[in-house]
Amino acid sequence: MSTAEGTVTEDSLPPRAGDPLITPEVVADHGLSPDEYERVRSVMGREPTFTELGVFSAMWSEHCGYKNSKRLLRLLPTEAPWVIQGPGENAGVIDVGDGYALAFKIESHNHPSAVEPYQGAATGVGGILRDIFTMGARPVAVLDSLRFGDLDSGRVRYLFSGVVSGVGDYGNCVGIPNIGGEVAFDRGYEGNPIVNAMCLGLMKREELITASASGVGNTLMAVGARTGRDGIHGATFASEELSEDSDESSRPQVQVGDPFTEKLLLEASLELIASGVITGIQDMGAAGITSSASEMAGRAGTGVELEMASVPVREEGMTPYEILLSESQERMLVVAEKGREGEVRRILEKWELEAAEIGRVTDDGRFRILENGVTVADIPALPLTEGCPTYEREGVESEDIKAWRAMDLSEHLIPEGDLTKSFLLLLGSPNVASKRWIYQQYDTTVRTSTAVRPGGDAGVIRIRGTKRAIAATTDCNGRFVYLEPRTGAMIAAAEAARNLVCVGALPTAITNNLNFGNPEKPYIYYQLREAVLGLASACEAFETPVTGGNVSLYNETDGRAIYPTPVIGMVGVIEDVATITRQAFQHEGDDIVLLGANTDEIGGSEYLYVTADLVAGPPPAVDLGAERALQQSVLKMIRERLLSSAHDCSEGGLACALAEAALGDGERPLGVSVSLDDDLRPVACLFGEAQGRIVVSCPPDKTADVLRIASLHEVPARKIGSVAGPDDGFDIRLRAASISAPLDAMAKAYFDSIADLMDSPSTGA
Amino acid sequence: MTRYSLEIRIKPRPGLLDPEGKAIHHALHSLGWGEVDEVRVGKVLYLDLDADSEAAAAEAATAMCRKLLANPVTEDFEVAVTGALEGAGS
Amino acid sequence: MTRYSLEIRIKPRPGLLDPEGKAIHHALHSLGWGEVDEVRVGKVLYLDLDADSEAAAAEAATAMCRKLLANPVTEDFEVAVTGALEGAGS
Amino acid sequence: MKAAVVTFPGSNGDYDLYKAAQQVGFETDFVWHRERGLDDYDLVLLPGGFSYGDYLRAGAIARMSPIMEDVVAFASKGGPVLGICNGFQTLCESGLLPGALVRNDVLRFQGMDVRIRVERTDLAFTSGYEEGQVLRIPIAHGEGNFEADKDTLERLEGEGRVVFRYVDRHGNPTDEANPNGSWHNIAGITNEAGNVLGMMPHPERATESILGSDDGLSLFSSLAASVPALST
Ligand SMILES: Nc1ncnc2c1ncn2[C@@H]1O[C@H](COP(=O)(O)OP(=O)(O)O)[C@@H](O)[C@H]1O
Ligand SMILES: [Mg+2]
Repeated sequence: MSTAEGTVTEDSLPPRAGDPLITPEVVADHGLSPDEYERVRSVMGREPTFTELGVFSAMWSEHCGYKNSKRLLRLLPTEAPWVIQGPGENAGVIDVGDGYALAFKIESHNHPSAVEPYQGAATGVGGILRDIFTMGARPVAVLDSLRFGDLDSGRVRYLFSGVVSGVGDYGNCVGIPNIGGEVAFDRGYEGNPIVNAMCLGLMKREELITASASGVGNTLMAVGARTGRDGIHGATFASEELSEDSDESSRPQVQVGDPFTEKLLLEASLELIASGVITGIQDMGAAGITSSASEMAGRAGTGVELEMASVPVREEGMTPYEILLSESQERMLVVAEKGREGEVRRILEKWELEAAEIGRVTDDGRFRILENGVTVADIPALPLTEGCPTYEREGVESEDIKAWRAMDLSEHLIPEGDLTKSFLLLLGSPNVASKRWIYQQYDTTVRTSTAVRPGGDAGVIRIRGTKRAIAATTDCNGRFVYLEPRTGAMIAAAEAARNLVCVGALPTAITNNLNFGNPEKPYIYYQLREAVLGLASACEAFETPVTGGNVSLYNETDGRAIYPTPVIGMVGVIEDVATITRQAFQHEGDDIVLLGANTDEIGGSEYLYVTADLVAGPPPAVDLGAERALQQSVLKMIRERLLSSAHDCSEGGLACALAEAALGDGERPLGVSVSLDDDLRPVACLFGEAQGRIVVSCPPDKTADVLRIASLHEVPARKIGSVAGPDDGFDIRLRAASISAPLDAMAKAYFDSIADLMDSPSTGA
Repeated sequence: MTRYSLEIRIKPRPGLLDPEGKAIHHALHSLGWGEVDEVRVGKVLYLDLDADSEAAAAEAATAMCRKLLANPVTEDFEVAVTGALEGAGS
Repeated sequence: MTRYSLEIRIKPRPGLLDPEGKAIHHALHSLGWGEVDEVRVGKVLYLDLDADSEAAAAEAATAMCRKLLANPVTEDFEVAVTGALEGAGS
Repeated sequence: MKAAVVTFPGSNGDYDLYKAAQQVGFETDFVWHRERGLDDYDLVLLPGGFSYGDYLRAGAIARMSPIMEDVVAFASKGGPVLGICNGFQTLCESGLLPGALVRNDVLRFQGMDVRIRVERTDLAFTSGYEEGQVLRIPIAHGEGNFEADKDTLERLEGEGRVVFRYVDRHGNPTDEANPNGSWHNIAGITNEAGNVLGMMPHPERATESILGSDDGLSLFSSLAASVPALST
C-alpha cells in the first residue's frame, strides 16, 4: 500500500528495524477499511509507520472511537442543573447534595469474559473502579449486569460461575461492596455472555479532577503495574465478532487482574490527587498508553512525547508497538507538575508501587513516541482522538423479528393445567428465582455503609455524616428490546426508575451500556438507533440525563447476534435515610395495594419462555407519563411514611412480585391473601408483565391516604388483599381461577433453584 | 487392571501475569532472599486411577485436563505417572 | 554461582479435609471418570535461585518453606531441584 | 483510652474498625505495617481485608511485617488484641492463636449474615453479652474454615476457648448454620490468657441498625468498659 496514490507530502519516518511492512492485509488485520486507511494517510500527510498504524487501529476502533454510535449518542439528553460532568470524561459526575458529588459509570467486558470468564469479569471490575477513582472519587459500590445462555449447558455454567467469582474476587479484595445488579439466562446469549460492571464513587465537590495533560513541560509518569504483552489489540478485538476460530491465535493474550495491586493503586491515586502534585490522571485501559496519553493531550489541546525505553516492562524485548497497545491492568498515567516527580514517587513507594518518568507534555499538539531517542511515531493528537470516521448507517427492521412480534399468542393465554404448578415453575425459573447464589459470593457489607443489600429493588449506600443516601440499579429486559427496540429501551429505563422509587429514591441520572450485535448489519443498526431513541425519550420524561456509558458492539457468535441489550444503570438520591423502604412485606395484617393497572399483555414474558419456549409477541406497552406519575406518587407515599413495603412488578408478573414480597430474604416469609376481580384471562393477570405497576403494603389505617395520593397523581390504585401470617399460605383468587401454595414450597423453588442447577459440573470444553 | 498414581501439574502460561507469584517473590525479597528470581505458582493434583496400562492412565489424565482441570486459555499442564500397584483395581 | 531451578510442592496434610480435591473428584465422576479414586490438591511453586551448590539451593528453599511458604499446621512440603545453569548468576 | 488499627497493604476493613472503635469512645489511630511501636495503645485491632491479596495463604505474608513483632509483644504483656477476619487469619499465622483458617468447604466466598452464639462472657471482649446470646453478624470471607490438629481442638474445647460458634436461629450449632465447614462450628477463639481474640464474623459491620444489625456493638463497648481497668 506504500505505493498507493494520494497526496503524501511529508517525508515518511524511516521504518523501524524488524517491523512488518504495511500491506493491505496488514491494514485489514488492524480492523481499518481501505477508506479509513486513506484517512490515516491524509491525516499524517504521509505513509504511517507500523507503530503508527497500530495506534490508529486502536484509537479508531469502535471501542475507542465510537465509529458507529457517536452520531446516535448525540441524541441522548445529557444536561441538568445537577450534572457536574457529562459524557466525555472517565465517568459522569452529579451533585447529590450536602457538598457531595457522585461519580458513576458502567463498562462492558463481554468479549474478554467469553474467552476467559474469570479474568474477563475480574478485569472488567478493575477497569470500572479505575474510571471512578481517577475522577478523585472513592469507589463506594459496585453493581454487575450479566447475561448468559440457559443453565442446562455445562459451558454456560462454566461461564456463569467463572464470571461471578471473577466479579466477586476482584471487588471483595479491593473492598468495594456489591449492592446489586441483574442476571438473565436466555438462549439469546448463548456463546456471547454479557458482563457489564458499574461503579459508584463519592467525593466532596471540590475534589473532582479531570483527565487532561495540561501544563507544557510537566512530566508524564507511568504508575502501578508493569507493562506486559497482555491484551495487545484488545480494543480492536472488542470490536469484532467472535467465531469458532477466534480461539488461540487471533485472540489477544488474556489480561490477568491483580486486585491487590488495584487496592494499592486506588489508595495511592487518591493520595496523589489530594496532594496536589499532579494535574491529571488517567487509567491505561483499552488501548493502554496509546489512548490514555493521546486522550489526555487531546482534551488539554497539548501534545505529548513518550520514551518507550523508560516504560517499566514485565517482559524483555517488547517493541514500541507492543508497549503502546498493551492492556496490562492496574496501570495509570499521571501528569506530575515539573519538579515534583520525587513527591509522586514517594507517595507510590509508601504503597509499594512503582512510578517511572516516561515523557512530558509538549506544546506542539503531537503524539510523539520515541524509542531510545529515535522517533517511531509522530501523529497529530487531535485528529487521532477526535478524527475517527463516524458512520450513520441505514437501519432496517428484520422481517423475522417482525413476524415473531406479530405472532398470535391467544392460545397461550389459556393456562396449561394447574395455575399453581405454573406459578411454582416460574418462581424457580433462574430468571425469576432469588439471585443469592450470586450475591452471596460478593462482599456487600464492607465499608459499613450498605443500607439495602442486593436482593431488593435497588441497592442503597448511605453518605456518612449526612442524612442522605444513594440508590442504584441496573436494568434491561433484552427480550422486550429484541421484539421492539424502542419500547424495550423505554421499559428498561422505566423499570430502573421504578426500582429506585421503591426504595425511596428520586431517579437522578443514567449511565448506560449499549450491548448490541454487528452494526454493519442493517437490522442491528435499526435496533441500535431505535433503542437510543427510546432511551432518549425516557430520559426526557423522567428528567434523568445520561452522564456517560459504554458501547459494546459486535456481540455475535458465528453470525448470531445477542438480543439488543441497552443496560440502564440509574442512580437516585434519598434525602433521609430514615425513609428507606424495602420490598418485603413487614407486618401481618397490613393492606396490600396495587398501583397501576393489570392488562392482558403476555408478549416477551418469562411465562412464555418457561411454558412454551417462546420469545414472541409485542412487549408490554409503556406510557412514560403514567410511569412518571407512578414514580412521583410512590415517592410521596414513602416520604410521608405511609408504606411498610414497595416492590415493582417485572419478570413473572404480579404473582411473582407478590411472592417476592412475601418471601423476603427467607428469614420470615409471610402469607398473602389477595383477590383480583379484573376482567382478564388468568394467565395475563397473574403472569403478564404489564408495565407501570408497583405493589405496596401499609397499615390499614394508612390505606386511605395511599389511595388518595395515588388518585391525586391519577395513578390507578386499589386494595387487593392483605398480608397474612407466617403460618398462613399464599393465596391469590381470581374470578374463575386461583393460586394457592404453601410458603415452604415457594421458598424452595425460589431460593434453591440456581444453586441446584449449579450443582452439576461445569465444563470449559 | 492396575492402579496408577498420577501427578498433574497445572501452571500459568508463560507471559501471563502471575500476581500470586509476584507477591510471594516480593515477600521473599523483603525477608532477605534477594537471590530468588521469578516465582510462579501453579497447582498440583495427586490422583489414583485404575487403568490397563501406564499409557492409558496418562491418556485419561490428559483428557481430564482438557475437559475440566486446566484452563486452556491461561494454563499449561503436565501429567506424570508416579507409581503403579498391580492388581489393585477396584 | 549457579542458577538453580526449583520446584516446591505444598500439599494438604493427610487427614485434613481437602474440599477442593473432593469437589474435583465429584466432578470427574459426574463426567464419567468413575475409575478415579481420591484426588488431593496442592500448590506448586516454580522459582529460580542463585546458589553455590545444589545442596545450598535446596537448603535455602527449605528455609523459605519453614519461614513462609508452608503452614506447618495444615501443609507438608517437598523441595526438588530441577535444573541448573552454570555461571548464570547475577 | 487509645486503640490502634494496624493496617497492611490490602487491608480493607481498617476504616470500618476505626469507626467502630471511635463510636464507643476510643481515641483511634491507624498504624501502618512498617511503623513500629504499640506502647502508647491500650487496644490493638487487626482489621479484615486481603492483606497482600491473600496470596499464598490469607495472613501469611502480613504476619512477616515489622509491626507484628510489636503485636506479639503487646499481647504477651496481656494487652487486648482483636483480629477480625483477615486479622484472625494473621493471628493464627503468627502463632498468637492456634490452628489455621483454610478454604471454605463450599469453595466459594461467603458473604451473608450469620448467627453466632456467645460462649463466654468473662472476657474483656464479651462482658457486655449474655452467655448463650445469639447475635446476627455479617461474614465475608473465602478462607474461614477453622482447622487444627485433634489435640489442639480438644484443648480449645476443654479449656473453653471457643468464644463464638455458628448457630441457627434457635441457637443450635447445626451443619446448615455453619457457613464454611469450621470444626465444631467455630467462629472465634481466644488464647490461653484470654486477651487475644480472633473471629471470622465482622462485629464492626453490625454496629448500627441501618446496617441491618447492631449486635456487634456490645463487643466494642465491652472493650471500652474493660480496657481502662486492664491498663491500670
Ligand atoms: N449479578 C448480580 N449481582 C448482584 N446482585 C444481583 C445480581 N443479579 C441480581 N441481583 C439482585 O437480585 C435482586 C433481584 O434481581 P432482579 O430480579 O433483576 O430485580 P428487579 O426485577 O427488581 O430488577 C436485585 O436486588 C438484584 O440487585
Ligand atoms: Mg424490581
